[in-house]
Amino acid sequence: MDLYEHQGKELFARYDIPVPRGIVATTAEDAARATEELGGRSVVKIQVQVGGRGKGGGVALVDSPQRAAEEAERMLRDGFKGMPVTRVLCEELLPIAREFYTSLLLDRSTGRYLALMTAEGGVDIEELARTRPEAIRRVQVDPSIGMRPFHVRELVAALPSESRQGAADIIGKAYRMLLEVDATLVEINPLVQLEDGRVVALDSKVTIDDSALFRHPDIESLRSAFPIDPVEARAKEKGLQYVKLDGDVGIIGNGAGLVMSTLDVVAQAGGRAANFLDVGGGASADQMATSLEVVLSDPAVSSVLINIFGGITRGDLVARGVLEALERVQPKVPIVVRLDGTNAAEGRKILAEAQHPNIVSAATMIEAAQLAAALASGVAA
Amino acid sequence: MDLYEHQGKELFARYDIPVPRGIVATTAEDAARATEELGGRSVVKIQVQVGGRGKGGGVALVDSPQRAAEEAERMLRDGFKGMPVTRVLCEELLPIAREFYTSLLLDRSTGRYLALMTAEGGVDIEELARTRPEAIRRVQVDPSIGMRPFHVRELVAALPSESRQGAADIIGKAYRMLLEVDATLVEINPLVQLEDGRVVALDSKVTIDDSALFRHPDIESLRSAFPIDPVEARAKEKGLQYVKLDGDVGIIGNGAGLVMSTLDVVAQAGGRAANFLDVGGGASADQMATSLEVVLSDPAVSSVLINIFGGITRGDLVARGVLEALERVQPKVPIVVRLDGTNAAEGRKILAEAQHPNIVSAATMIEAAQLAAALASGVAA
Amino acid sequence: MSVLVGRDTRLLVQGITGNEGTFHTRRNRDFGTNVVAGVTPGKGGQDVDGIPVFETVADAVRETKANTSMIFVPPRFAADAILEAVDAGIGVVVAITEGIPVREMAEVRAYLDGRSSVLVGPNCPGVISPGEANVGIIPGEVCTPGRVGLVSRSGTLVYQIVHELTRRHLGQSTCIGIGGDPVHGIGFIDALAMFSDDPDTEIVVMVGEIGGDDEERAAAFISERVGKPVVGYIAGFTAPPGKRMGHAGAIVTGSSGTAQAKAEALEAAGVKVARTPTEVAELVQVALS
Amino acid sequence: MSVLVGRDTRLLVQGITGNEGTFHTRRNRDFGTNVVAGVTPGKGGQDVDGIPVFETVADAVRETKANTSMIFVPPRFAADAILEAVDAGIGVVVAITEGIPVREMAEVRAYLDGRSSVLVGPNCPGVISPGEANVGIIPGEVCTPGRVGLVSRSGTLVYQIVHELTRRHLGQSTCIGIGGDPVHGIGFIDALAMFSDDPDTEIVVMVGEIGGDDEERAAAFISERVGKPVVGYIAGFTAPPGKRMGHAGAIVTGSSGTAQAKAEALEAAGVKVARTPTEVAELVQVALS
Repeated sequence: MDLYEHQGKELFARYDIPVPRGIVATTAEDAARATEELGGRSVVKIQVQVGGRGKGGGVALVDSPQRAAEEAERMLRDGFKGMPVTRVLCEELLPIAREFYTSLLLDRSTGRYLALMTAEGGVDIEELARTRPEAIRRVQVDPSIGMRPFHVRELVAALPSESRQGAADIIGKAYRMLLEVDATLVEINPLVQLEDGRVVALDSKVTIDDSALFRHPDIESLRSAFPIDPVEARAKEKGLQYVKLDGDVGIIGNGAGLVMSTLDVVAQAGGRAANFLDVGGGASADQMATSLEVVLSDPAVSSVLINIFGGITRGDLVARGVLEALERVQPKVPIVVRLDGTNAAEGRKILAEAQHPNIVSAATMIEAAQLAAALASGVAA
Repeated sequence: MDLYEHQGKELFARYDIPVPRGIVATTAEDAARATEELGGRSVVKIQVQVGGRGKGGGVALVDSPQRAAEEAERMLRDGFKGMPVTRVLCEELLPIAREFYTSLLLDRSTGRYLALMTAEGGVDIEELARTRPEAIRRVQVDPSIGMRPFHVRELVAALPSESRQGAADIIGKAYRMLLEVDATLVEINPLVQLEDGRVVALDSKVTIDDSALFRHPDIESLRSAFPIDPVEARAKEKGLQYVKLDGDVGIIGNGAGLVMSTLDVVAQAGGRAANFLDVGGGASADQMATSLEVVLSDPAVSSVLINIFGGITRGDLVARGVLEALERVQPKVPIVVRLDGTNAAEGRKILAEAQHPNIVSAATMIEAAQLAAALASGVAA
Repeated sequence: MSVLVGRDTRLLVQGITGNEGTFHTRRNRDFGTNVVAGVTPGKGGQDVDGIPVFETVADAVRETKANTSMIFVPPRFAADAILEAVDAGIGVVVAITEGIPVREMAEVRAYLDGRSSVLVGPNCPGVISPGEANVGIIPGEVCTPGRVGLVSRSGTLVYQIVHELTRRHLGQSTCIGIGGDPVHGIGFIDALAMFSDDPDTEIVVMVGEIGGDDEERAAAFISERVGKPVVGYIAGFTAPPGKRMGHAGAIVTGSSGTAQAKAEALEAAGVKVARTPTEVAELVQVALS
Repeated sequence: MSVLVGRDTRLLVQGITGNEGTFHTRRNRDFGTNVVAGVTPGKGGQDVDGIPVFETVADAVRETKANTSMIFVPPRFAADAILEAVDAGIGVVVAITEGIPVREMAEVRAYLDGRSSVLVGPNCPGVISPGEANVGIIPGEVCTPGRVGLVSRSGTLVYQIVHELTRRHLGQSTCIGIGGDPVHGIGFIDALAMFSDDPDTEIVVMVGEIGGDDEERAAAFISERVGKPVVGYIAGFTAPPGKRMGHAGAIVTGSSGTAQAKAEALEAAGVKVARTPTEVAELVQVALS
């Protein structure tokens, strides 16, 4: 779960990491009022979960509440890179002496935490890592000993000596926050030193581990601020892994790998998947039924492909779930079903006996993909 | 640093480990008043840092304030196993259903923490470990992961199922306390389950790591409650490692091993050491002078042996310190000096040139020990 | 022959009394796996179909000499269960549980460093050596003994691809699901090394997916160290960047972790990369003929 | 030949700018040790007698290829310094500092598990290979090259016994002070194993003291694994129970940890145990003649 900049900074503030004074605005009037409160000048920043705001018109320095209102109005109206924008952050303007970059993240290849620091601020860190890796200090932190003073010293040695104390202080706090809120990424870009010497987090990028949200209801609730597709919201509520895509073949499968593979095979058959939906391991009839409802609630869907290879998931329960769903929703589109694995024979038997007009059985995954793609494009309809 | 029972229990209470209600008394009258306050009955316990109180008359159940006063009077008057007793602990009497034993300690042979639990309470654990080791559950805790729920489950599986929850709760808290107060031992013997089901620490034995006392001034200050030899107190104040012994040859050396060896060699030469004193590594002239003052302040000392093999410690500084001390104190006893190692030649030269009447030089450690032993017994005087 | 699990496996099931735990314990035993014990705290002394249930793993190991553990406990207790198994000296720990917080897995992984226990998973389908032992949820009936070693991040792709192999009479020595979580136990490289050393594995199938760089690092390992033919498959060519595709670890971040890059890295290492699960079996058939 | 430190040692000194650090760095260098770098946080860029001082160990290793570290930093920062050295890949870490809290040393020791770095100390006099390198505070002038390996918990007893050996022309291959703290790096067993494998060590002197059971465990190791003669010495026969004799680890607890018990365990393992430091040298002389 990726947090907005202002949400990340609210966490920073809880951990005493210095951030600029800021006020969130959801209307142009609020932005003007916020700027007034910040002394008549501010920086207005679009709150989105994609990068490149600086170059893309997502950040504006304004010298009057009136200008703040104009910029906020534009941002809220136009969105950003195709994403809707529901809020902006107005922050005080600070006199910056130097800009740096720092981040803490979980490094999947080692299973350790990785801390990065460079004296070059506001950079594209991936780009810098490619072109001048020696400019970045990288320190691995073993979770068994945690972030120690020596790790911090190694990191801040990348900075001018007068900036080290302030940066060290922030790294220590950011690591504690990373652990306590179960973050997998805490990035501060830029980390700045002000003219008065203070070191401040000017931006925030925080990612929280979804698997740990159960112990952070306060963070989980921040999600309510996200603009979200209503179909995705429904799937989420039911505990289904659903991602909306652009095509017209609705996809349901069990297991992330099989579903991804199904999307690929449908594409090879000339179709375009309308979604990714993983019913998960040990799917019940009810989950299967809900999945079908979720997929069918997308008006773009012209055919559905259910591809199940049962391990924990049992074919008989899948078949019952499909039939249950067909009673609840009256589908207008064909549903191609391919069942294999645990209790698949029972499942196939249940479906065959039901003789539902919308159900088309397929023997193999490739055949199923071809059928579903063809049915969506009307060829086999 | 070993804490008294009541001091350990005060730490327990800070960590929410249940203990009986108790009041410390330093006079018979206080003990009576405390027992009054505890409902007219109590258990009166000698506060000493040696074991075997139960069998040795150090614990008395009393059914009236009058009896409490009598027992306290006896305890404070007679001492315990030759130790002076300055305080007793009066505690409420609790209805005990079962007795167990548990401890957490730093296991030096592995460098890990070791947790012990047995369903047999009030036992001599060393004795039980010898005779029926299978009655004790031993769980090693790696500091890199700390005390985990599974460790606790393994420990409490030693107990009847109805006692497990209460014991598990105490173990978790005791481990946190062990780490936070830098204890090397937390022993609860017995750990009891009351008739109402509650699990309570009926006794406490807590040892704090001396090297970590710098971060626990509150615990360090508990030392003021200890009866202590005034000479030891003086040495401690000067940062010297001093242990009072029974003999008449004062010993000063550098390095614990060399001093222990010197005690042994003096004993082999027929002498009896009056003390152990390690001036430590890198001893300065001032430390050396103080050491001599400390050793000479013991009236039993009839000769002094200074045995220095310099590594960090420099022979010239040692010699200067000896001469300085001789100016400050006017010793009536001979001082045998043996110097080797770093700057030993310079040191020997300084001493030779001083021609002080009390100083006797020795070429080897054995010769020095023989001389000092003989001088103490008057043979060579 | 086989790797990780086989005829010597003495299986302990942590979380044996839960629904899924009991269901798959029975299936594994019916397959022929030697299931010797279960553990569920608070239920020590009970049994599941005659399999004794213990209070702790240490007790179970002491009493039954279990050497392998399968973990079905709920996510918030699962990291503790893994540590318990490692501490009790279990050699192979197979964690099926999905949704363990990654911070806890980072701690587990650090603890495994320098210890001899091998962790498979979490969030994995387990390990099966057809004809010998099945530890996990891979449906045994789709497998057949043989000489193809298979390692996969995805569970259902194991089933799918094994199914395609078996249909073509290409039996398997061992199939390993390493799991789809960002921080996990053994990876492609460990599995490839085991298959390389296994005299009865003739060819290896490696099934990857988007996210991370496990496949890229495996490719480097293959070109340096693996003397046997390897067939690859990567799921997620059509996955859009920035979207987590079911598995916690399956996400294209910026320009890294794409299926395309992984396939190219494998091909550069001499691996034949299939475009569908069916093609995997076809390529294996070609390589062995 | 030698163990732990020798001609290949490239020494880094952590805490080089402190009084003791500077003093012993000079002495070690004067002895012939190749001192390549120092580290003192906040003083990176300075030098001590031409030895460059770095901000961090990682920097120093990168620039100077240091492979051994000697630690002189104050106790409350010393555990961090050891971890820093280990993390930077230093092979031999010699911690002289006395008074490191034992909880921190327990963490350090757990971190060392499974890693290749070797820790000597803390609260130790260091390691000297006469004629090759001196890392620590053992006065080099009392040593002479030869074939006696020495390992001791006590520092000053190293000096004393080496002095007795040298007087009798019994040179030393390497002398190791393992330190007097309850939780420390290498112990008697590790040192005995190294000396066993060192072709130029002919006999081993092992110097113990009261407290713990390191000597008893070493005795078991000697009877099982050490093919060379061993001469022992234990300090503290006259130490009363319950009193800490200077070293944090030197205490007789109840009936365990006595000098008597240790001497008996060693004698039972075939070790000749001397009663005075002088007798140690005499026994070595007898054993070698």
